Amino acid sequence: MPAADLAWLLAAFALVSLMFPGLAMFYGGMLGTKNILNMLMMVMSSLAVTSVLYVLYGYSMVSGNSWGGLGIIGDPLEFFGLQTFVTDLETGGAEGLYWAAFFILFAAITIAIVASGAAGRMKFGAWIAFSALWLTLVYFPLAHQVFTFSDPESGYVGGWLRNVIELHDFAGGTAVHMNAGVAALALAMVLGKRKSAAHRPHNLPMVVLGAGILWFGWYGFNGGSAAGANFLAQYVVLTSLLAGSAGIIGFCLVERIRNGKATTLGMASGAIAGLVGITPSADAVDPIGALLVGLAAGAVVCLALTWKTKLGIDDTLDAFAVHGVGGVVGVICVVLFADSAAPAGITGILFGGNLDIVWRELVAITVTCTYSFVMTYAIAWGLNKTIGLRVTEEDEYAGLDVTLHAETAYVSERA
Amino acid sequence: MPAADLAWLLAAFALVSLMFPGLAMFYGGMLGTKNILNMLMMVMSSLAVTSVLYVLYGYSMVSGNSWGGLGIIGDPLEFFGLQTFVTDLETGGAEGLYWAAFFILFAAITIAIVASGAAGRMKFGAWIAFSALWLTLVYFPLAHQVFTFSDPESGYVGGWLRNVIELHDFAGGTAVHMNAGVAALALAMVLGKRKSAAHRPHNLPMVVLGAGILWFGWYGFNGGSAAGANFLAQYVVLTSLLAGSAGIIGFCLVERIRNGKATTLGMASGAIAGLVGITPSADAVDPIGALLVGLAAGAVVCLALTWKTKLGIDDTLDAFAVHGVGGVVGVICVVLFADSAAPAGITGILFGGNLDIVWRELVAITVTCTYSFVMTYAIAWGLNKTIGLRVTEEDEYAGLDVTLHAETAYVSERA
Amino acid sequence: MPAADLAWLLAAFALVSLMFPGLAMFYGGMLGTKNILNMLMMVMSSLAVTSVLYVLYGYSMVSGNSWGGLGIIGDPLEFFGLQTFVTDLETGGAEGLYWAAFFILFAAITIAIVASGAAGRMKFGAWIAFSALWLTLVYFPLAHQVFTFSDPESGYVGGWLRNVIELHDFAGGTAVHMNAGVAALALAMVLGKRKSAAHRPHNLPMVVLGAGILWFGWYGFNGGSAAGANFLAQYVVLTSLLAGSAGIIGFCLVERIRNGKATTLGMASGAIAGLVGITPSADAVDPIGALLVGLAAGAVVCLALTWKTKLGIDDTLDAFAVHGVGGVVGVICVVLFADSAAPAGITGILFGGNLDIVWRELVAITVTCTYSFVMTYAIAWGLNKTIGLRVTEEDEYAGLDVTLHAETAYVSERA
Amino acid sequence: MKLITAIIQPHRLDAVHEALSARHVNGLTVTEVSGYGAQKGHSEIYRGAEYNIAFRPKVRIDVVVTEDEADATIQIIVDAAYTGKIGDGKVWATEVSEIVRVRTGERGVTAV
Amino acid sequence: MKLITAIIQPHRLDAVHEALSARHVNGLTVTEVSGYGAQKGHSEIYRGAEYNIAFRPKVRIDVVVTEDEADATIQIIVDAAYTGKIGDGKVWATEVSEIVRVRTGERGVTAV
Amino acid sequence: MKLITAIIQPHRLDAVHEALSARHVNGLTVTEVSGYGAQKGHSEIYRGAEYNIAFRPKVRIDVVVTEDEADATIQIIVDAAYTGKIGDGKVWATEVSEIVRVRTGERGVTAV
Ligand SMILES: Nc1ncnc2c1ncn2[C@@H]1O[C@H](COP(=O)(O)OP(=O)(O)O)[C@@H](O)[C@H]1O
Ligand SMILES: Nc1ncnc2c1ncn2[C@@H]1O[C@H](COP(=O)(O)OP(=O)(O)O)[C@@H](O)[C@H]1O
Ligand SMILES: Nc1ncnc2c1ncn2[C@@H]1O[C@H](COP(=O)(O)OP(=O)(O)O)[C@@H](O)[C@H]1O
Repeated sequence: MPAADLAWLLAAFALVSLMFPGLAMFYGGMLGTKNILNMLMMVMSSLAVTSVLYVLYGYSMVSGNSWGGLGIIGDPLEFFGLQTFVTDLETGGAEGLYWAAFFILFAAITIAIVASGAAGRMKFGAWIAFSALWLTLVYFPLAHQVFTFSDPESGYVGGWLRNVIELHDFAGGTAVHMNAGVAALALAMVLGKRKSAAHRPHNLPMVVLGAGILWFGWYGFNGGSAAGANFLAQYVVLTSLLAGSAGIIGFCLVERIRNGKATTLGMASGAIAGLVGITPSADAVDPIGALLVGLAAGAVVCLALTWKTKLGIDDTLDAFAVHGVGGVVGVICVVLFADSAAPAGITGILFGGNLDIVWRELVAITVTCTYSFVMTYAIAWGLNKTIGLRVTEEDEYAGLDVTLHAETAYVSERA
Repeated sequence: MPAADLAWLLAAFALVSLMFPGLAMFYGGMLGTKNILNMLMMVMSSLAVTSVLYVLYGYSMVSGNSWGGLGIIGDPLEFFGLQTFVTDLETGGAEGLYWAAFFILFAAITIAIVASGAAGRMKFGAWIAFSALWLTLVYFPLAHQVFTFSDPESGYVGGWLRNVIELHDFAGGTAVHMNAGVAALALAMVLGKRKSAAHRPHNLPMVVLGAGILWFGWYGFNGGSAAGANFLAQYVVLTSLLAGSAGIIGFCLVERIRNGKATTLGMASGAIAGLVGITPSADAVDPIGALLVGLAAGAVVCLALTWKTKLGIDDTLDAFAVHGVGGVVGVICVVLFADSAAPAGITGILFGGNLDIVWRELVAITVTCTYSFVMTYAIAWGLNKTIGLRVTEEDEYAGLDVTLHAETAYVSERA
Repeated sequence: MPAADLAWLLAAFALVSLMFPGLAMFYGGMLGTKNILNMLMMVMSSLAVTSVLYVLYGYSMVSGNSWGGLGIIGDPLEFFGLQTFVTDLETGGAEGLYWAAFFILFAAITIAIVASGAAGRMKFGAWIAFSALWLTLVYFPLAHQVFTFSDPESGYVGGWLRNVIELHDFAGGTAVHMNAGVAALALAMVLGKRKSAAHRPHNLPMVVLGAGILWFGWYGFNGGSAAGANFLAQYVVLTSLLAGSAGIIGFCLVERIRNGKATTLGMASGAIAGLVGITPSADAVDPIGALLVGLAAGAVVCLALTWKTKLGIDDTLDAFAVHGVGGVVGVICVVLFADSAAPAGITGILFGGNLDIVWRELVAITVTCTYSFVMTYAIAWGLNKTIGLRVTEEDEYAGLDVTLHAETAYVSERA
Repeated sequence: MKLITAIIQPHRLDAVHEALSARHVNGLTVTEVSGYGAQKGHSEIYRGAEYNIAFRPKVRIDVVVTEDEADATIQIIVDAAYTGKIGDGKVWATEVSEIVRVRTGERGVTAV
Repeated sequence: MKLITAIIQPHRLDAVHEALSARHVNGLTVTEVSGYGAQKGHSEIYRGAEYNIAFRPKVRIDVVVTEDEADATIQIIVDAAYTGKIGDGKVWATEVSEIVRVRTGERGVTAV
Repeated sequence: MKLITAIIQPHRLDAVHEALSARHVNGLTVTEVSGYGAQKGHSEIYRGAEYNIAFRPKVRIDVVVTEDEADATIQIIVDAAYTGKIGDGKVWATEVSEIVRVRTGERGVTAV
C-alpha cells in the first residue's frame, strides 16, 4: 500500500527534521555560556551545506549507479539538480524526491555530530569549508558503500559493503554513527585542546530537552528506514523505545556504582547511547535483546567516557564514545544475540548462529572507522595548513559567540 | 485499511513519546532552581522502569487474559518477553508489538505525573523502587480493568470496569489521569511538606514550552486511541484542540475575576486541564460540547487549586487538582452533555439521556480513586517504614540536584 | 486512498500544532527579560480566541458558500457549531471536521504572528479584543477569498481571488504571511514605539529552538496543504527543506558581506524567511528553484530588516520584513522561475512563460496587502480611541510580565 | 553612617529581611553571590569527570544605617541568619562618608 | 580616593553611564542586584497563590574616584539616575585606602 | 581589618582562588559583575542593527583580611589576576570597622 507507506514516511521525515534543534539543544546545553551559539550554528548550518551539495551532486554520489561498477562511489553527475524526480511517476508512494529529502537529513545529522568535536575553538568559515569537504569525501562514499543496494535486474551497482560484504546495519550504525564519532575524534585531534578549563554544562534542562527530542526523532530515523508503514516499522519503533530506556539504566547503573550517584547528564547520555546501539540492530534483536542492547550500550559508553579523558584528547562532547563506541556495541550485539525470529533473520552466535556474520561486521566496522579517521584527519590537517582552523587564543577566552558571531546567548539586563 | 491505520498509529506513538520531555519541562520549569534535575530524572526514568517491567510482565498484566476470569488483572506470565509478537502475523496493520510500545508510554506517563507529588524531597532510589511497585500494584491492575476488552469469541476475558460496568472513558481519564492525580496526592501526604518555603516557578517559558509539547503529544494520545486513521481519530483531534483552547479561557477567566489578572502559568495549566477533561470525553461531545468541557475543566481546576492550598497538603505541582479533578470534570461532562450524534453515541442527561451512564461513571470514578489512593498510600507508607522515602533536611536545603545527582541545573560562569 | 491521506493529514495537523510553542519560543527569546510572558500569552491565546470563533462562525465565513455569490465572504451562519460534521460521512478520509481543525491552526498562527508587532506595550484585554475583531474582519474574508474553491457542480461559490483572479498561492503566502506581516506593521504604527531602548534578544538558544520547531511544523503546514499522502506532499516537503536551508545561506551571506559576521539570529531568521518564501511557491519550482527561492527570500529579508529600522516604525520582531516581504519574494519567484514540470505546471517568465501569471499575482498581493493594512489600521485605531491599546509608561518600564500578568519569567533565587 | 555587609545562607534571606523590617530598617540591597570559607566546596560529576566546585551559593545583603543603629543591625542580622552550621557566613561593617537619596537629593542620615 | 556605590533603577543605567563617560570617569563596575526601600515589593500570582515579592530589580554601580572628583561624581550619578519616582535609589561613598591597576601594578590615583 | 575588592577577568578566577588558598586566606566572596574601563565595549549585531555593548563580563572578589595581611593579599591577587592585557582590572581596599562570624558570634580578627 504505497500511499500508506508514504503517509508514515512523510511523518518520519518530519520527526527526523526535529533532531536538528534537538541536537543543537543537546550539545549547546553541555557547553559553557560563551560558545553555545557557535555550536548551534554549526549544527543548524549542516542543513544548509548538505542541502546544496545533495541537490548538486550528493544524491548522485550516494545513490547513483556505482562509478565503474566498483561499489565505491556513485556517479556524481547522474542526478544533477534532482531534475529526474520532478515528474510524478505515479507510483502513489515515496519516490526519489522523498528519499532525497530523507537522506539529506541523514547526511546533515552526521556532519552535525562531527561538529561536537570542534566545540569552542574552530573558525566558522573553516567549519563550513570542512563540512562541505567532509560530506563530499567521507560521508557520500561511505553512505554509498553502506546504504545503496545493487539491482541485478537493471544492472544498477550499489555499494560494496552492502552488496559484496553484505554487512548488517539496519539504519546507519556505520555510515552515520561510527563515521561521525571517529571523525569528531580526528577533527578534535587536529584542532588540539581548548585553552580554557573544562566547563560544566551550562544548562542541563536544555540537554534533557535535546535528548528527548532526539529520541522522538529517532523513531523517524529508524522507523523511516523501514521504508513504510509495515511490520518492520513497528518492530524497530518498539526496539528503539526499549533500547533508549535500557540505555538510561546501563549508564546510570555504572555511574551509581562508580561515583555513588546517578546523574541527569548520564541519563540523557545513556538514552542516546542506547539509541545509537539499536540503530544497526533494531531489526535483529527481540524485545529482551533490545533491552540488552540498550543496557550494554549505556554501560560501555559510560565506561568509555572516562577512558577518553585519560587519552587527553579534547573530543569535547564525547561523540567518539557515544556514537563511535555506542555504534560498535550495537553491531556486536547483533553478532552475539540476534534472534532469528526477528525481521532481519540473523541468528546470534550465542544462539548457535554461524560465525559468518562476525567477519562481515568486522570488515564493515574496520573499513568505516579507518576510512573515516584517515580521511577526516587529512582534510582537517590540510585545511589547517592552508586556511587555518583555529581561532586566536584571545577569541577563545572571550568566547566564540561574541568574537565569531557578534552575539551573546543570554542577556539578563532588565533595562 | 490496516496499513493506513498503522501509518497514523506510528506517528501517534511518536507524538506521545515527546510528552516525556514535554512533561519534564512543564514540571521542571515550575520548580525552584535546585530541584529541577531531580524532577527531570523522575519523569524521564519512568520510561526506563516501565519498559523493563512491561516487557517482563506488564503487558501480560494489562492486556493478558484475566486471571481466573475475574476481570481484575491479566495473567502475568502470558506474554513474557513479548516473544509472541516477534513474528509478523501479516495483518498489515498494528500488531501486539505496536500496542506494547504505545501502552508503555501510557504507563510511563502516568507514573511520571505521580512524580510531581514528590518534588524536592524524595530519595532517588526510593523513587525508583516506588515507581516499580506502583506500576505493578496500582497501574497494571487499573489499566487492565479499564482498557482491556473481553473477546467472547475467543473466550478472552478483559477488565471488569470495561466489560461489566461498561464505563465510558475514551482514552484514559480514569486509569491515567484520576489514578495519577490521586496517587500524587497520597504520595505527597506520606512524604509530608517540603521544608523550604514555596518557590515561584523558576522558568515560565519552559513551562509554556512543556505545555505546548504536551498538547502536541495529546493529539497522539487521544488520536492514537482511535486505533487508526479513521473518522474517530479526526473527531477526537478536533475536540482535543477545542478543549485545550477553551481550557485556557476557563482558567484565565477565573483568574481574571478572582485575582484581576490572567497569568501565563494559568494559561498553560488551563490548556492541560482542558486536555485532561477531554481525555475521557473526546468521542462523546460535539464541538460546542468540547468547548464546554474545556471551559469547565479549566475553571474548576483553577478553583480546585486554591482549595488544595487550604488543605495544607504539599501536592507540589498540583497533580491532584489538574489530573484528578480535571479528569472527574471530563467524565461529568460526558454524563451531562454527551451528544448522541457523536461517535460514542451517548446521550447526556441534559439532552434527555437516561441515568444509566451516571452510575457506571460513578462506579468507575470511585473504584479508580479509592483503589489508587489506598494502594498508593500503603506502598509509600511501607517503603517509608523500611527504606525511608525522604532526604535529610540539609539535603533539602542544599537542593536535590547537588545532593542526589551531583549536578547543577544552570551554570553561568563565564571562565 | 483516503485513509492513507488522512493518516498523513492527522500527522500534519499535529506538526502544525507544535508551531505555537515554537513561535512562542522564537518570539519570546528575541525580547528582553520583562515582556516575554506577555508575548507567550499573546501567541498561545490565539488558539483560544480562534477556536471559539471558528466553531461559532469562522468556519462558515472562510469555507461557507459565498454570501451573495460575490466571492468576498462565506455565509456566517452556514456551519454554526460545526454540527454538520459530527456525523461520519464514511468517506474514510478527511472530512469537514478535520479541515476545521487544520484551518483553526492556520487562522491562529496568522494572528499569533501579528502579535509580534505589539510586543512590550499592549494591554492584554485590548489584545484579546483586537484579535477577535481582526480574525473576523480581516483574516476570515481574506482566507475565504484566497483558499476557498468554487464547486460549479454544486453551485457552491468560493473566493474571488482563488476562482476569478486564479492567483497561485500554494499554502497561504497571501492570506497568512503577507496578511500577518502587513497587519503587524499597521498595529505597530498605531501603537507607536516602545518607551524603553531596544533590547538585545534575551535568549538566542530559545530562538533557535523556536525556529527549529517552526521548520518542523512547516512540513505539516505545506505538506498538509497537499491534502494527502501523495506526490505533491513529498514534493513540497522537499522544496520546504531546500528553501529553509538556502534561506540560511541567503541571510547569512548578506550579513557576512555587510557586517563581516554571520549571526545565529540571522541563521534562524533566514530559515524562516526561506520557509515563508516557499509557502506560496512550494509546488511551482524545481529543487534548484527551491534553493533559489530560499536564497532570495533570505537575502532580501535580511536587507529589508535594515530598511525598516530607518523608517522608524517599531515593528518589534520584524513580522513585516520576514512575513510580508518574504511572502512577496516567494510569489515573485513563482512568476520568475516556476518550472512547468513541477506539480503546479506554471512556466516562469524566465523560462518563457506568458505574462498572464504576473497580473494575477500582482492583484492578489495588492488586494491582500492593501485590505490588510487599511482594515488593521482602522481596527487598531478604533480600539485605541475607545478602550485604549497601550499600557502606561510606568508599566512599560516595569515590564508587562509583572504588571499585566503578575509573574516573572525567570526566578533565580536559590532559597 | 555605616554600611553593613552580610554574606548569608540563601535560605535565611527571608528571615533576615523580616527581622530587619520589624526593626524599621528602611532599605536594603540584595546580591546573589557565591563564596567559600570554612565550608569547603563540593564535587559534581559530569560524564564521569569530577569537578571540584569551590564556591557555594550565598546571598549578600548591603544595608546603610546610622552610626548608632549599626551595632544593633549587625546583631539582628547575625541572629536571623544563624543556623549553627558551617557556612553561615560573615557580617562586616565599613564607614560611609556620605549618602544621597536620588529621588529627593537629601543627604546624610535623613537619606538612609 | 572614594568608592561611590549607587543603587539605581535598571533603566537609568545607560543614562548614568553616558553622564559619567562624558565627565571622563574612566571605569566602573555594574552588578545586578535587587532591593527594597520606600518602594515596597509587589505581589505575583502563581496558580492562585499570591507571593509577596519583597525585592525589586535594581542595578548597582561601583566606581572608584579621586577624593576631589567624589562629590562631582555623586552629583552626576544622582542627576542622571533621577526620575522623581519612589525607588530611584541611593548613592553612598566610602573611603578607599589603596587601589592597584592589575595590568600595570600602578597604585593610588594613577590607578583609578 | 581591610576589605579587599578585586575586579578581574573571569578566566583568572581559578588562579586567584588557588593563590589565595595557598596563602591560607580562609574565605572569600565572588560576584558576577560587568564593567568598563580602558577596555571599551564591543559591538554586537542583531538582525542588522548594531548594539554597542559598553560592559564586559568581569568577576568581583571580596575578601576581608587582617590589617597586616592586607598588602600581601592585594599583591597575591594582582599577581594571579595578571595577564598583561587591557581589561585586567582593579584591586582596592577599604577599612572594615567590625566583622562577625554568624555561626559563632566571634568578632574581630578571629572572625575573619
Ligand atoms: N574573609 C572573608 N572575606 C569575604 N567573605 C568571606 C570571608 N570568609 C567567609 N566569607 C563568606 O562567608 C561565607 C561563609 O563562610 P564560611 O567560612 O564557610 O562559614 P562560617 O562563617 O560558618 O565558618 C563564605 O562562603 C564566603 O562567601
Ligand atoms: N539603607 C539602605 N541600604 C542599602 N540599600 C538601600 C537602602 N535604602 C534603599 N536602598 C536601595 O535603594 C533602592 C531604592 O530605594 P527606595 O527607598 O525604594 O527608593 P527611594 O530612595 O526613592 O525612596 C532599594 O531598592 C534598595 O536596593
Ligand atoms: N574606577 C573604577 N571604579 C570601579 N571599577 C573600575 C574602575 N576602573 C576599572 N574598573 C573595573 O575594572 C575593569 C577593568 O578595567 P580596565 O580599565 O578595562 O582595564 P585595565 O585596568 O587593564 O586598564 C572594568 O571592566 C571595571 O569593571
